Amino acid sequence: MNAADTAFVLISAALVMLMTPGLALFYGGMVRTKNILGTLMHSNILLGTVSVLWAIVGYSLAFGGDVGGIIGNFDFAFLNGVGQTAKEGVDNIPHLAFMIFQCMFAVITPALITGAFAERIKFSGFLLFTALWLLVVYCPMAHWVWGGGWMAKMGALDFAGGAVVHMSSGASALAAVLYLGRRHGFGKQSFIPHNLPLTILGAGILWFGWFGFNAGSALAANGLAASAFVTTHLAAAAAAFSWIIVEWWHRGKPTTLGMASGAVAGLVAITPAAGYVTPMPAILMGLVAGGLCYGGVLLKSFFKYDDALDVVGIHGLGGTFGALATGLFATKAVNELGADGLFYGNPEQLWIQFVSVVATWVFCFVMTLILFKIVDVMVGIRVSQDDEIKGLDVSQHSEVGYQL
Amino acid sequence: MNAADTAFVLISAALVMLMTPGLALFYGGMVRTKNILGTLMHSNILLGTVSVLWAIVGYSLAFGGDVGGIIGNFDFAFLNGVGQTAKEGVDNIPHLAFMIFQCMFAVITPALITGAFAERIKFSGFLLFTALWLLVVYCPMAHWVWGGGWMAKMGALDFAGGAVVHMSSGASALAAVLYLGRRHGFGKQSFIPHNLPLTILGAGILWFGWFGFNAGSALAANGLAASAFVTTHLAAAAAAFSWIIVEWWHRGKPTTLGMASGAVAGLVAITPAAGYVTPMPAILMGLVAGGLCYGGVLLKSFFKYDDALDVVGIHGLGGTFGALATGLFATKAVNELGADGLFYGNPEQLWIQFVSVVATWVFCFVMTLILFKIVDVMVGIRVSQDDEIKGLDVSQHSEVGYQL
Amino acid sequence: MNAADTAFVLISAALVMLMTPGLALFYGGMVRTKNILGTLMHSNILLGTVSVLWAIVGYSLAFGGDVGGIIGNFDFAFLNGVGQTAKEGVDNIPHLAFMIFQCMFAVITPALITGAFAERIKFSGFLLFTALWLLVVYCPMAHWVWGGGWMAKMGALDFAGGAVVHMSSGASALAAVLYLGRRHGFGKQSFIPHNLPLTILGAGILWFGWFGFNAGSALAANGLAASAFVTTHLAAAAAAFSWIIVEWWHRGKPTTLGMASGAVAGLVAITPAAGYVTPMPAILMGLVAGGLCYGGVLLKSFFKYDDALDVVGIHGLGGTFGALATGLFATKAVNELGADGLFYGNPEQLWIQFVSVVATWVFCFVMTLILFKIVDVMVGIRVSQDDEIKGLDVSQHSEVGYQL
Amino acid sequence: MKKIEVITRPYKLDEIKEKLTGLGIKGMTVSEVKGFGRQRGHTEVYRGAEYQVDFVPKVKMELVVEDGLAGEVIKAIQAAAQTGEVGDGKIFVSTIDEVIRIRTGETGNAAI
Amino acid sequence: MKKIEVITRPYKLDEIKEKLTGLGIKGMTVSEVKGFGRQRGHTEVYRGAEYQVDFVPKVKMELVVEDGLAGEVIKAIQAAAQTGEVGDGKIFVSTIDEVIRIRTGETGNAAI
Amino acid sequence: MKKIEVITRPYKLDEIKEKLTGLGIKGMTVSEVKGFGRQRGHTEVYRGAEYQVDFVPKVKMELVVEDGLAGEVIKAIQAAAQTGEVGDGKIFVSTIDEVIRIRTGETGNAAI
Ligand SMILES: Nc1ncnc2c1ncn2[C@@H]1O[C@H](COP(=O)(O)OP(=O)(O)O)[C@@H](O)[C@H]1O
Ligand SMILES: Nc1ncnc2c1ncn2[C@@H]1O[C@H](COP(=O)(O)OP(=O)(O)O)[C@@H](O)[C@H]1O
Ligand SMILES: Nc1ncnc2c1ncn2[C@@H]1O[C@H](COP(=O)(O)OP(=O)(O)O)[C@@H](O)[C@H]1O
Repeated sequence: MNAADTAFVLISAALVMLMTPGLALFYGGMVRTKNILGTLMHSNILLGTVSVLWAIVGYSLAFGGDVGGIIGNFDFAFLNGVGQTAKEGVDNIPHLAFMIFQCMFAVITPALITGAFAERIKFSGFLLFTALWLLVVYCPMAHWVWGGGWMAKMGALDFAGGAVVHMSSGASALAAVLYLGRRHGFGKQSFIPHNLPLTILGAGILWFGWFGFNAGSALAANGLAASAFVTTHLAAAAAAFSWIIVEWWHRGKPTTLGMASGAVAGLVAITPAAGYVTPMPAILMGLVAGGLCYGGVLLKSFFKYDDALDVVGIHGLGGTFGALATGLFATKAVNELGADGLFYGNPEQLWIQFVSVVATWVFCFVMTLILFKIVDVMVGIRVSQDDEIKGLDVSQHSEVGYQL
Repeated sequence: MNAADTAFVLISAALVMLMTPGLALFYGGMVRTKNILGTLMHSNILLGTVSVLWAIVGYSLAFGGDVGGIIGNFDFAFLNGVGQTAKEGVDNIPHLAFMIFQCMFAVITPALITGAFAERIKFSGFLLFTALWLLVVYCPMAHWVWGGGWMAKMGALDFAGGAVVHMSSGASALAAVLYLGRRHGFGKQSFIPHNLPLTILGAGILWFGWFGFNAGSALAANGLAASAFVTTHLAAAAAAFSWIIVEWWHRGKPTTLGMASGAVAGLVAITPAAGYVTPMPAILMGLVAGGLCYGGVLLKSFFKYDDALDVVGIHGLGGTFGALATGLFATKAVNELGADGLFYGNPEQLWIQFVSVVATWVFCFVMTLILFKIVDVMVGIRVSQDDEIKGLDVSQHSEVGYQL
Repeated sequence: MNAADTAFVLISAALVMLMTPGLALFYGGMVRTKNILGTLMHSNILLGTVSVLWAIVGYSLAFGGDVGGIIGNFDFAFLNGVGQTAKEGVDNIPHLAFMIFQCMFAVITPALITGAFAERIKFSGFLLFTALWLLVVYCPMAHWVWGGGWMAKMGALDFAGGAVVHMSSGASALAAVLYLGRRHGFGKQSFIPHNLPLTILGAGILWFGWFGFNAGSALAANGLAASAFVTTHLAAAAAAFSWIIVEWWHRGKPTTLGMASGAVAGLVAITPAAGYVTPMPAILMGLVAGGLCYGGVLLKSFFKYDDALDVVGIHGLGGTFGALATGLFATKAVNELGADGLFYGNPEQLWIQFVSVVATWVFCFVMTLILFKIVDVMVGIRVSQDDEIKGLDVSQHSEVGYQL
Repeated sequence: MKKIEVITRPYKLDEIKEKLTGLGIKGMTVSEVKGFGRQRGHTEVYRGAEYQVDFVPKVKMELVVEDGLAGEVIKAIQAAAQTGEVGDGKIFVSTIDEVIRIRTGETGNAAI
Repeated sequence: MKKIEVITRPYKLDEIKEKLTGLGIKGMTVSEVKGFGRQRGHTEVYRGAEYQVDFVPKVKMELVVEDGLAGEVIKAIQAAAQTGEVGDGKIFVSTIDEVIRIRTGETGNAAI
Repeated sequence: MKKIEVITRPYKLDEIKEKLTGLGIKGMTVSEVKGFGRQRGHTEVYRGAEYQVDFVPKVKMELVVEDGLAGEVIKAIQAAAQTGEVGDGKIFVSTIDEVIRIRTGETGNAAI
């Protein structure tokens, strides 16, 4: 047990926790006034429900003893055996610290999806869906990659959650919007962000918290943490810049929403790679991610699916790109426990990454479709058109955001 | 001296510092537009005045050599003898680190009270009251519990401030609103929050900072800190959830303000217990706290006192519940320096906790009444009705919040 | 290499990173609605552009091998040789950690300047100016003071950036507004802050992040870090208080903007001194800084230059005062690697500080004038009057801030 | 038909509305406005710079009523809105040529 | 000249505007208002305290047109704004004595 | 009595107000509106999606004056508000049947 590593992981966990309220702002600023509270609620309430579920059974499903490479067992249910001493295999920090750090990841992942079905989901259905999703999508995914499941065994590299967090939420987002359909007025009315300063602030908080997310994933205050910190920052920086350059060229103006979106795209892309690549490839990944995800958000106008806040375009695409790029740029010089990528002489890694990408997309997409159907039948998943026009704040929560 | 613990305590102090601006937002969003700045000011200016007072004399009164179990002496006045080396009894971190960590607690405690007398207090009277309150209420309370005073000697458990911070502010809040009377229009006009996104953000920042508050109170980056971190998070999570469930049942809708309020209620309740209980009781405490404090805020409509932002209902009640529950769930298995509670075979602890609850309520309530009277006579404590209708922003500060 | 110090510096770097979004809010709240996004952009995009430039060449220019006391060489270009092991001379943390901590300083310094030319600068010109400014003003300054350049050799004390960060941005701000001219309507229309809660929040975030800035500059989690943390907090506290007292006396009301401005003034003033002075002089410095910078902001009405958000009055003046006061109050009792100031028997230190002040002002002022001229000729530096009336949000970014 | 425009203190809105519904008034339209008049405004100070703000927050209520109701309505409004202090506001009465209810196409008094 | 005031649902604004520009209408002025009428409002709940909000968000469009155009314009507006549900709103028509275009000083129909 | 409604550029408000107080005008009511007219709006772009915004921020000033004052007032407003660029706005004049000062109950010219 190491006090410095414990301090680092606990503070990192606090930083990751803050990402969820940050995400709430990031999303909240982009919806219309009448949905601001509903949108803030979608992210923040998961700090409540997911955390409790995680303690009761989720953590165990993800990190309990491996069952066939697929899922964890119930050894850690109710945090049984999760105490102040170290966990087997992570012997530098208290088991509780590891558990709570992972808890924050489990909270924010379904929160990411909420951007897709914003402005039209029924709150009770939403609660049920996210609870089920945690157990049957997130926990298995986390187990596969970080809990000793089949992806880990296959050698897939995912430092801080390119597959577990971003691709999984992106793929689920796509399924969700296909099931749910478009918002009333989509393509006819203008859906304009109602409070961009909130969004910009949210992006700033996300960036800040992401240091906990990625550097904290080193689980120690060492050179690797420093390296992951640096790649994270530089990828975000590069992507913020490249996004506005691309839109400047495409639409004639660089936008602040573009800057914020680009930063998030860069953070997403570097997440799987953060602890495996050196700084210059991180900048390159950021530059590409900014442009790529800009293209990604344009897809929805083209294919006419209503991914309200671009979860598919940014997290889905960005996460996929990051996972593949990890297969290109990873090097053992950064992280002995990692692997070399294509550019370091190991083409196989790219193939492994590719398999993990496909598996993640298929699994999360299909499972989410099924869950939406189940929830829809059980409690309903979309608000009535009347409630949608009134807005989620009034119709779902009996509140209004602003009385200025 | 231990560098890891020093890092942990300093960062924790920074986190606790951020709680005060966070609290300002939490409160600020709930008042009417015309009082937003006054409300932000009430919390934030205490970072100024209380910190300076603390350095000059407050810290010494709280943590200086014990005088009859009641108060500290002047040994540390002007931070004399408070340096880079360790304090006697807390030998792992610099004395300055301990002092400044405690300073942040001294700042936020009177800030909590400000929610009660929001929208009608005179700024000069407010400044005077909080300065006096720090010296004659907070410093003794801190001394009793953490400075080696009589409550400590009696064996009362208060890990991070159930009595010192939350009950003291709750009891003082009750005295304050009884003295001050209701706002103009109370019960007739609707007092609706003017900017709930600010409140939600504030709650998020509070939650984040509370990790510094509770885990930091371990004063070391060890298993106990991890344990306190976890109980804090889970209690907040459970209470956020239980509050909305209770209001869903009672009023037909789960609200975002309820989610935020519940989270704070859970954080309050776990504060005295954070370093003494295991995770499952923490969840239980959170579940109860959410429902209990929801009931607590309803009391004011019933008894017709105008506790504007529910300091009594949330901090007073939540703190009291937490203190008593500590007497139920505490276990030495978590913290050797603690004690066992009723459910671990030690009914006496519940009695000790009960005594500390009663003493805290009586002491803080009476002292605050006296201070309000003194301040009222000296400089006046309530604004004129005209100024109240204009709002504190214009009448006390010559500013307006928004020019959108 | 020390894990605790690594944890401390990495978290500190994250805190400093957050200051830039915090500064964006602080500034953003003070402009008129039509410029909110442009103002947020000015700070935040520098997280993108400056960070990338820093990694490519800026860090090397500042901290690479000394070339004549003036500038660093290209040894660290593209972060060549900047890895997970320690840097020569800073042997307790990974070189990457040191580099990224410094990166955050490089980002926020030009961001500070943006308050001066707010509401009228052309975005393309702004981007070019800040890029050039980083390379030819900031990197040399950082090298002189922290990279082993002539100021360091002379013995000038600047713990966390009184000269490098605050005076440099203040002096550059003055040059910028003299070159750029006043905003349309200056002195005739009222330029009233459009969203003070944002500004107050921004100030809170700045205060929080400043702990990383100043305490982190100890580059270790030790007694010195604790001391710098304390002096930082107390100076901010004292200045927040003294500013409102002075304006209360001068204009009849204490304002929340004054409280926030005072806090920032105190933080600025203590920055060069944080690791060299004891707490009581820190309080004194804060008290003086609050009053002094209040006077500083009045200068612009007197001399009729349009320093929109008072960069000269607060950062220029506050930084200068802080640098000189360091020459008064510094003591080796706090920091062996420092020096004694006038009040500790070493009048020469005050002279050294004075030289560093003059050199900084002259260098930054002249260079900025030249850069503005160059940029103006190349791409233009000020928007058309029509665009200025429309606001930067619509004219430069095709966005609007609020649709409430 | 008559259009009655009332400009008065925001916090009086609910009281007036209740009085009017008591008289059988079925509809009205309200907006936030800034008033300039005999009532003094306030001073604002930002970083030492003083601004005199002459405008005071007011609400404007517009209601269209049958000719016969106008007198009674005006009296009710005046009674409810009056505080006797400067700034109570004004009532403006003008003539409306035609009213159409969008939902049904009804016109005239039937549409109100 | 006639002033046509329309009070209707916010999300209908664009549709109505398009219809009107189709008729050759060159200008109009729009504001956000709160309407009280037959349409029910909603309930808000803050920390267990219930508030009944009777006001519903509406837009008010004001356009001044030549006398001859008024009938056609009103018809177009009604068609575009109608949903058939309570809350569609009203059209009020009144007489304008004079119009001046500030830019040119033109008056009367030429100024519209 | 006449009601004079002015729709013009927001930043002209203070200038016009000063001119009018110079003429002895004691009161007026101002609101923020969005104008649609010959003046072009602007484009907004959010994540690559372009929106054409036709509405331009304007202020509306309403003032009720004695019949005799109207001409002078209108001239003053036009002079102060004119820039000569498209978008200067309009002045609409209509007739008010009655004015009541809520505070005192005064009516007619005395109430203005
Ligand atoms: N001539 C006017 N035309 C339009 N609105 C007016 C006029 N005079 C007053 N008002 C409105 O009535 C409000 C109250 O007027 P004021 O002169 O302050 O008090 P009182 O109505 O008590 O005399 C003003 O704020 C303004 O909105
Ligand atoms: N008499 C009236 N005077 C002014 N505005 C009215 C009047 N009646 C209705 N309104 C406006 O029209 C809106 C719609 O009226 P409402 O009675 O709800 O539905 P409908 O027009 O379908 O009968 C109201 O919200 C209000 O703004
Ligand atoms: N017919 C009209 N009815 C109501 N408001 C109008 C009308 N025409 C113009 N306006 C208002 O006047 C403003 C200025 O009109 P615009 O045509 O842009 O310029 P100009 O007045 O210089 O010709 C518009 O934004 C609108 O608010």
